[in-house]
Amino acid sequence: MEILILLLALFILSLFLGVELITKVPPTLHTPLMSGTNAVSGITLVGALLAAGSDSSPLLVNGLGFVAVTLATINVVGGYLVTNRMLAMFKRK
Amino acid sequence: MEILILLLALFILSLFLGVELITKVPPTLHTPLMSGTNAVSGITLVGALLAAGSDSSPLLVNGLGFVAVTLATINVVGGYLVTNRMLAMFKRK
Amino acid sequence: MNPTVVSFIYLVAGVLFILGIKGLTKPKTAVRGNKLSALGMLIAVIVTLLDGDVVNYNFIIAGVLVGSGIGAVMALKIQMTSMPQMVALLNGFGGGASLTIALAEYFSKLGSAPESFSEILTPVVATSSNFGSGPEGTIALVSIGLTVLIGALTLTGSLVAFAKLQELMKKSYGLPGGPIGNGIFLVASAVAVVCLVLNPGNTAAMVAIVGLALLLGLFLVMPIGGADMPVVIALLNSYSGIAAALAGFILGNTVLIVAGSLVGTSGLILTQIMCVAMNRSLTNVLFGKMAAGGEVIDADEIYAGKVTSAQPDEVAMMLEMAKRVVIVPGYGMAMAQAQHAVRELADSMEAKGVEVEYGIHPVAGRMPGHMNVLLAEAEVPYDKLVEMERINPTFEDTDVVIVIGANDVTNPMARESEGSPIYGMPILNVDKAKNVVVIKRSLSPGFAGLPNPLFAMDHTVMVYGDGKKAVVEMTTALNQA
Amino acid sequence: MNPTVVSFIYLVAGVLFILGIKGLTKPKTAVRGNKLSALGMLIAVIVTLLDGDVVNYNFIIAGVLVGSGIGAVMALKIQMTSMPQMVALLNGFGGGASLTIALAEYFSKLGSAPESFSEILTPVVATSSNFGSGPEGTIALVSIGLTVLIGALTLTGSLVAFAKLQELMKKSYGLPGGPIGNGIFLVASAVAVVCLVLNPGNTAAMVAIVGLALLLGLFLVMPIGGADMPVVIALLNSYSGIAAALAGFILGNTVLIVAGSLVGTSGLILTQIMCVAMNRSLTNVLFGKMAAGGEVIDADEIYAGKVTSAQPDEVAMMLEMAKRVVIVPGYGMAMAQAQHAVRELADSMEAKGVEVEYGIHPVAGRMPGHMNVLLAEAEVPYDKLVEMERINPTFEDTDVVIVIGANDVTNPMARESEGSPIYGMPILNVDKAKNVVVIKRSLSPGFAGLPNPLFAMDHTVMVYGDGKKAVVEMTTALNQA
Ligand SMILES: NC(=O)c1ccc[n+]([C@@H]2O[C@H](COP(=O)([O-])OP(=O)(O)OC[C@H]3O[C@@H](n4cnc5c(N)ncnc54)[C@H](OP(=O)(O)O)[C@@H]3O)[C@@H](O)[C@H]2O)c1
Ligand SMILES: NC(=O)c1ccc[n+]([C@@H]2O[C@H](COP(=O)([O-])OP(=O)(O)OC[C@H]3O[C@@H](n4cnc5c(N)ncnc54)[C@H](OP(=O)(O)O)[C@@H]3O)[C@@H](O)[C@H]2O)c1
Repeated sequence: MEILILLLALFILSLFLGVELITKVPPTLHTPLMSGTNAVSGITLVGALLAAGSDSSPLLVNGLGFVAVTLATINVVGGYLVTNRMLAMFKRK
Repeated sequence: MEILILLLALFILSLFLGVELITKVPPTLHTPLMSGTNAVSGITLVGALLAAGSDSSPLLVNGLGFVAVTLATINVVGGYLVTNRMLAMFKRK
Repeated sequence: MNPTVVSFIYLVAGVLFILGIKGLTKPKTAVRGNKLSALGMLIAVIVTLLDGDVVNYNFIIAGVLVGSGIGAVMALKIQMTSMPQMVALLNGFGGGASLTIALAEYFSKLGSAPESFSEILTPVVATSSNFGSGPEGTIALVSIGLTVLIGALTLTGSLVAFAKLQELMKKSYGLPGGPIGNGIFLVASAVAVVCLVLNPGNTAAMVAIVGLALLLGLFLVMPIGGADMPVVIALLNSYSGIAAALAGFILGNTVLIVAGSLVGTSGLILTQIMCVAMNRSLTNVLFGKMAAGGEVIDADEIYAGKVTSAQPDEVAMMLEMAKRVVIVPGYGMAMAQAQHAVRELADSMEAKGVEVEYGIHPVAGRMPGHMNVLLAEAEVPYDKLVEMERINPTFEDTDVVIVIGANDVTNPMARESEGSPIYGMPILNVDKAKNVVVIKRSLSPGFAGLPNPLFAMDHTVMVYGDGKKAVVEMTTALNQA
Repeated sequence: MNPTVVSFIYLVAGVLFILGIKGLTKPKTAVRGNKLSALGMLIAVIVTLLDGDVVNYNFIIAGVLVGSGIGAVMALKIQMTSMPQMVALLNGFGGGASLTIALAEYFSKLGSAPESFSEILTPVVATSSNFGSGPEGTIALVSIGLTVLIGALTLTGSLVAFAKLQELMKKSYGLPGGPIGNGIFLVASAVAVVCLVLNPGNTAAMVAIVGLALLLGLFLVMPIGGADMPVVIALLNSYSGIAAALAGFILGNTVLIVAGSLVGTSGLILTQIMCVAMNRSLTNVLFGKMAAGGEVIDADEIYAGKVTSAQPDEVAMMLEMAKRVVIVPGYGMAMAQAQHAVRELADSMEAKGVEVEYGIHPVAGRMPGHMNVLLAEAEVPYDKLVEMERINPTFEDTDVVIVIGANDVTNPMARESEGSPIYGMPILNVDKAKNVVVIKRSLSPGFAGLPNPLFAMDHTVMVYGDGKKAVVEMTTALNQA
């Protein structure tokens, strides 16, 4: 339970930090922000890897894991690349 | 060790949050910020209470605890009151 | 690997995500920020692969290869004008990933996975202790159920959003009963989650959750108008972030908590920014149609006999005389892919000594910052893109405003006519300028479906035609002058 | 109480501290923020008292009563002009508290506390296992040693800062050898910490740490000039924050970590802001005297025959004709307690239709925001206090600047004369105004010890005298005109 409180503390602090940081992002960068955070949410890939790579489990689990890895990878790779493409276009005079 | 990592995570996030918040404080409020954070640092009062109120321990410990409680309370009470006095003066036209 | 080291590396990945978002707070540091964030992802993935729990690399290698290929092709081929669709699609894939991960987790913990469809519906003997000891097992089950629900809903909801933005689906369909019908669906899926938690071996309940949530995603998003899709996407993205953070709680994984919270707050804040910029509540966006408006506004009455139109070369003469011109782009510029043409027109004007700026409304186009990305693609420097609050006071000193494919965001009814459905929405006050040129194909309304009195004003001229074509003609005329 | 509940309540206290600092980011929400922060403190204290480890309330009640009394009297009696001293003193008490807590912790874990002084120096048999099992014992010992060191150093350092600001101590004393002498002291105390860790029962080592650190605090701060005290205080405050956060690590206490980190970053950021505003590095503030300057600047040469002086009533005539006046206050306004008089002068001018603003340099006075607090006390609304970056471009359109008790922050040498010790420090460009009135008692220099060419300029007049008296006379003359 001690650990649960610490995780809760971490969660709350991350939310506060998120609010402070995101409200500082200028409107110009709102589209890259959307695609960028989309890529970050692909962190579920970590869970997908564990599912796809687990040992003895039935084929169904590995199959679902394969689908999960594929989808999460699209999310991550596509998200970061397209964000990078957009951001590279922003130039000061 | 797991717990130590979590505490470290909490520490790092608090530092990030601190930087974001403090840099947003306008120069007008820098003096109250100094006295206010001074009061917050009186949170060591928590430790002082444990030292002064511990049971069997020798008188020296309780005596040190008494001094600690006194000093920390001055810090806390003085800090919050003076900050409040200052802040109450700030008015918009 | 030593679990402390693993946890520590996950924490490093979390810090990299924070630095990534911090980088996005300034255009100068944004590219580096995005790279730091990607590095965080890479580190998290590598550490997971090395962590010992992963033994079977076949499926992983296959999935990563297929996924990277698809992702890279999508990211590099997509046109900047289609960015909203791209984000919708990626968001859908994210939802699909959450859904399948939670399903895999469920069946792997259950121990006996079904081999055929009829077997799926046969209950298995299992208790919550399969999922963890004591209350943790129950918590894990609840989180699996909720993740499946949110994931499935995000998957179909985002796909509908994609279809609407891509104009594959133009009409709106909803459940009979509207919000009530949706409510019944939601309650039904919640009941299925409860069944699953009470009887973890009841695979049929799991199938029911998946089915209900997939349908719910469809029905929730289908009635919502195309231009409101960004709100839906931001909201779904925020849900997926919160879901990831919850998963972090279960696994005691710091990086999931940090990354999930950042995504969650980002989605919520963007949603709120959009709602404020439209002066509508979130409930109104999701469940209401736009307010019906006191009286029906008759477009003919507003426009009849009062609209002046002009040819591009006439406009070019106006532009030549101007000292200061503001360009106000909208959704139509994206539709016409006119951003490069617009930049060239601005270049020509500047070559003639005209001062040119761009006035950007926060919800112009089909996602926040949409216009900024398009104009950045056309190499317009970002310090020329001026936000609404800062450009509005300058319209009085502006000789010509060129409105290209924008409509609702310039509609003076939002400021003046109290009964109007968009009343109170902050707009670009282009009507305060000395002359207004509006480029669009017809007098047809924008997303809000309202006539725009701006078009009928004395100092406004309409240039009918496709946005790109009209702008190119203006540039040619201006260069010859 | 259930330990989970206790941890949870500590977390709530931490959140209240965060909300408190968040409140301080806007003048409007600042009072509420401070109250939330105080509420957090109250909650943390109550929960500690109820937590079961506390059984002996006598010492606590005595300490809280005495401490509250002293704290309240100090807070309510102190004059706003003496705020820097007050902060220094409070900071010293904070350091003293850390010191005594760590000592109490040490002797209580040691088991056998000494009864007389000679006994204190007699080693006791003890190992690090008294302080925790395995590596945790060592970590706890290191942290006790460091807390004692930082606490003692903060105590004496802050007291010296107090004495300097209160002008009880005017001269500077340092260790022979300067930084090297201090370095030797620091190394010696570090060695004592190591001895303590290696042989926890060696109470003499603990006494050595205390003594060395107390002396180090004295010697570190005594050579530093009075006006640099705010930097020292901010830095010491930041150390005490970091020390609290470290203690949080040992105790696994979230509120200590959160509160400590907030205080730590606040101190560091304020330090950095001050250093940037003075264009000096932190090392220069702490160890250097101000740069010696290429050539010695001869004050007589600058001032000889070029300084014009005027009487308050002559200035009043100038003010009556002015359209726009900017008031630039400095340390001298605090010394003269002239803030109310200044507000009345501004009121009189405004009654005659003059536009009045205040130009506030980030390091005017003796702590960041010092001038803002004083003028707020005199009920000047805070939107009239304009920061350096925003007021500087307006001086060209300003008819009269009244400089009251400010000196270094207006010195044009900082902008123009490359050899000068303050070259590069951003200043208020008051010399760009049409007329400058400087109120001070003499031509003597400010903190930096430099002559100010501003005083010798053609469009500058000096009004010699105490700040308050001169301003009151101006107001009287203006009201009679
Ligand atoms: N951006 C966001 O994040 C966001 C979020 C939620 C809601 N919305 C909503 O989306 C709307 C955005 O406003 P807006 O002013 O940008 O767009 P709009 O009001 O939807 O108007 C777009 C205009 O572009 C014209 N157009 C279409 N294709 C064109 C072409 N090829 N060439 C020239 N013109 C063309 C259309 O007129 P013709 O058919 O006559 O050519 C139409 O009137 C607002 O109602 C806003 O509330 C935006
Ligand atoms: N605020 C901070 O946070 C901070 C931090 C670090 C360092 N500092 C340093 O502190 C200095 C602050 O600059 P400053 O311009 O405010 O002050 P200053 O340069 O120290 O000058 C103050 C002036 O006030 C005059 N004065 C003193 N008592 C007076 C009275 N009763 N009536 C009228 N005038 C009186 C003095 O001249 P007479 O003796 O001729 O009257 C003196 O020249 C800078 O050097 C800055 O770098 C400030």
